[in-house]
Amino acid sequence: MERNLTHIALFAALIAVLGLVPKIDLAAGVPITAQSLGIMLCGTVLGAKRGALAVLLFLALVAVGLPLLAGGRGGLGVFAGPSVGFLIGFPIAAFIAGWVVENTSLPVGLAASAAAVLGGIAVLYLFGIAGLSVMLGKTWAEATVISFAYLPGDVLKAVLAGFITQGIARMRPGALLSRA
Amino acid sequence: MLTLTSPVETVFHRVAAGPKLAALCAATVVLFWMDRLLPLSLALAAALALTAMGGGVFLRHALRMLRPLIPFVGVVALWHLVTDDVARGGVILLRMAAAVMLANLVTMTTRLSDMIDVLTRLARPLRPVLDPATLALAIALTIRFIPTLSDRVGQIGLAWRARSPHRPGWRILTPATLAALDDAEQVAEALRARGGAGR
Amino acid sequence: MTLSHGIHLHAASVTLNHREILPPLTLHLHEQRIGILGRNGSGKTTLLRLMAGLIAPTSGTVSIDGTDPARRREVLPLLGILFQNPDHQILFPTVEEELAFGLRQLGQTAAEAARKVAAALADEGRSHWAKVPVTTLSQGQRHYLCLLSILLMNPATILLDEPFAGLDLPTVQRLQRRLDRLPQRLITISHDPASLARADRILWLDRGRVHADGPPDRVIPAFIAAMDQIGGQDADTDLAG
Amino acid sequence: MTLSHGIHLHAASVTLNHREILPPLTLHLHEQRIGILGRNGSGKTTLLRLMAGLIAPTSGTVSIDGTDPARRREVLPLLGILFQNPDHQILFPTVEEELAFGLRQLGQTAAEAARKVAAALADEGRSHWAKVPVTTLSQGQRHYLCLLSILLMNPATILLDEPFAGLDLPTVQRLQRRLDRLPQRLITISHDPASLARADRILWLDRGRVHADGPPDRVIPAFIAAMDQIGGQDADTDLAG
Ligand SMILES: Nc1ncnc2c1ncn2[C@@H]1O[C@H](COP(=O)(O)OP(=O)(O)OP(=O)(O)O)[C@@H](O)[C@H]1O
Ligand SMILES: Nc1ncnc2c1ncn2[C@@H]1O[C@H](COP(=O)(O)OP(=O)(O)OP(=O)(O)O)[C@@H](O)[C@H]1O
Ligand SMILES: O=C(O)CCCC[C@@H]1SC[C@@H]2NC(=O)N[C@@H]21
Ligand SMILES: [Mg+2]
Ligand SMILES: [Mg+2]
Repeated sequence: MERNLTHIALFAALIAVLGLVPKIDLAAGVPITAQSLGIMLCGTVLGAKRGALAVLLFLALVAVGLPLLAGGRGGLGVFAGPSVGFLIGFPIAAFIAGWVVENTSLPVGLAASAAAVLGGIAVLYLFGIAGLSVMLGKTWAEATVISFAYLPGDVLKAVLAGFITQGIARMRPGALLSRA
Repeated sequence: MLTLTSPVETVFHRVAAGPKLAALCAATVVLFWMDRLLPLSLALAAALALTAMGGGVFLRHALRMLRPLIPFVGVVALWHLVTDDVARGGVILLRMAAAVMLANLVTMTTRLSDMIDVLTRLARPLRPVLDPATLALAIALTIRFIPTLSDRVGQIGLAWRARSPHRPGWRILTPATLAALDDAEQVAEALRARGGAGR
Repeated sequence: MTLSHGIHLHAASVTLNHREILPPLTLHLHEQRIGILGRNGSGKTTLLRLMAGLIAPTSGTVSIDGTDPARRREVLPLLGILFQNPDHQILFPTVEEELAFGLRQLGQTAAEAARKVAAALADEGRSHWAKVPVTTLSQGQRHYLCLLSILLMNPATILLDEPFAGLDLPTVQRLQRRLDRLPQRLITISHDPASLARADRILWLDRGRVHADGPPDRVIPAFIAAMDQIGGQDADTDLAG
Repeated sequence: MTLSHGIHLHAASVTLNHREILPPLTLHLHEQRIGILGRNGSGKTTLLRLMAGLIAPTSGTVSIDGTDPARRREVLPLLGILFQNPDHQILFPTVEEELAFGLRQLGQTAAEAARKVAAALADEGRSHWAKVPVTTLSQGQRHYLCLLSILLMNPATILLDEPFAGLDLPTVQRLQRRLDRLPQRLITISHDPASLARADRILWLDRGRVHADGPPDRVIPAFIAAMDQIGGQDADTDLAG
């Protein structure tokens, strides 16, 4: 009980700390940010349920007005902006990534990278593209083209999520809750 | 902890958080239902007027919070100029500006603790799965540990730079994630020492 | 003094990750001031966590004043713990929230807790601390806040894990005076014998076993002699575990 | 000894988050064994980070053996740092990876680094450590690993931040002997005057200023007297910053 709670809280804090990494602003109004790597790690390290809850907690803190999104943004306004699709997709992405790590027998690093691609890219983009299409008044096809701008960065992040998760498995095997 | 609540006192600071949030929801729904330039212009004007009631400093602060949208304005404007559908571009921009402005107005005029109260009250129907007291505790813990974790990551960065001429880059993230995991274990123990979470 | 009084360990052992950290221990701790001495890794913190009910004995039983310490809510009025590192112990963003939490855990209402916190801070001449973010407190001040939050819960026994580590001399002296005045039973862990000189009883732990158990004037000199002797040899290269 | 020899601070100050932690300091440190004493929060660690080039001076200049310490590549052979807490500086999962890192950063090939690491471990009688996960090492052993990883890089000056805090007596004695034998210049931070008794020069830092600067037999007694006096008073309740 307490362990679940503190892992969720500390990983919500970790996403916030990743927000201190400088973001790259793109014209569509959705930045390239290190926080999406945090979303992947929540899933691959904490597992599906705890990972998704950590992300939800982070979003709740953003919504109540803490400036925790990259660039010190926050408040209810960001949920009325172009990012909203991605934000809604965040907890689901973490859940899927966690589920994949939990339910495959691949080596941890590989499993985590694959999980990050599936959850943190495939599923997340589904929501993100839907959000862009609604908020920008674009067709799905057009919104998909826009979201390609994030793909190289996110593929890199998925690879990193694999390395980091594997590093944790090596340094502290018992701490990797997604494989505990 | 830094919050986005404005230190400039406005009339809206005195309105309870619940009604403010309800009004915001209603306004947002209406905005997304409107699709013509004139009413949306009026809506944006109204949002501006409401914000301006807070005075010059407050208004400037509110406008600064819209700055991340500027590149977005550029691209939408350009796109719709090219596709020769200026009206459609205007609708999108006006709608988003008004919605974001109103949402920020609520954020800027509501204290963090009141927001958290609303959140835990909204979570009350979820009681069987999520105890509101646990939610409040989780929020407090996260706020408490953001600066602490951030310091830890800073320290790991220093340890790297002390032995390397290169910037650490992503490689700092493994020890940083470990720090979060280790802290989580110890905080869990401290929490149990004082009676644990829930019930 | 009844049989249930104090902390009882009956053949209590602890194995973590397939490693026996504490072999079966039988102890009855009932003195007012108890010290636990030992080298790094000798199992002091593990023993404290065992006594506090934070880890379950792998075999045997533990009781504190007749209660199983794993029953966290029941044991709260009986036992408070001061961890070594205040950074892990402070759970809330501001001083008053941190202090109020323990009282709420004891079942008091928010209003009651707020009143007591305000009164306690006023007693200490620190009313201006109430709204202060805990991260702006100095190391010594954070230590102090942890102690205050435990004292406010008024437990009968307090376990302290290296309460003086990392603190400067004046802070140690003040904290020591403060602790000396407490009416509670104190069980203090330390690897520094000097800080335990005034205990009623000292346990010297070595690789999880009680190597010596008695009054400070008997245990401490033996401990220092042994440490000097080990320190004189070259470093032990064997790995822990 | 040339003018560039040693660590020079010229009116170097540090302001962090709008707070002046170190007012302008002018110092020339060139002795073999230098100690820095001071209370918690007096700015010892900040001074160490400034000298090491890990934070830039807000005003003034810092140089080490004639080099700006911000030029990381040039300063690596000149300066090594042992941080207070080994848990904040071990970056890799196994002992050999941790040790090889610094050598790779100095530009050596993987094969070269591996050879040197193996040789160093053999020298220390610790070849069996190579593949060991660092987490299974005890606190004292992790401290030792951190020291080893710096010695392997063979810097001319080593900065040590509270190298003995939290370590037990025998470990302190062994570490102290090991440090005493080093040919390097050592600058040791401590809030415990006893551990600095054999330094050539002691700086006593108080609220960021050098309160006293001289040989230990002059500075240490004054420091202890002042600490006892402060410790005798009741706790200061004023908040930092
Ligand atoms: N979860 C764990 N799994 C395996 N071994 C552990 C675990 N926790 C502690 N240990 C080991 O148990 C031994 C005793 O640890 P403990 O923390 O109780 O020592 P200590 O006496 O408090 O030392 P110190 O003075 O360094 O705080 C150590 O060798 C430690 O490595
Ligand atoms: N990033 C920062 N921002 C603001 N203040 C800081 C920062 N880092 C340190 N300080 C403050 O600077 C002062 C000196 O800190 P420093 O860590 O140098 O002290 P110290 O002498 O090493 O203390 P200790 O003995 O507790 O390690 C403290 O009051 C600390 O709170
Ligand atoms: O507004 C924000 O700060 C967060 C928006 C989400 C950014 C998305 S996450 C997936 C994609 N990859 C990125 O780097 N950015 C977008
Ligand atoms: Mg311990
Ligand atoms: Mg320090």
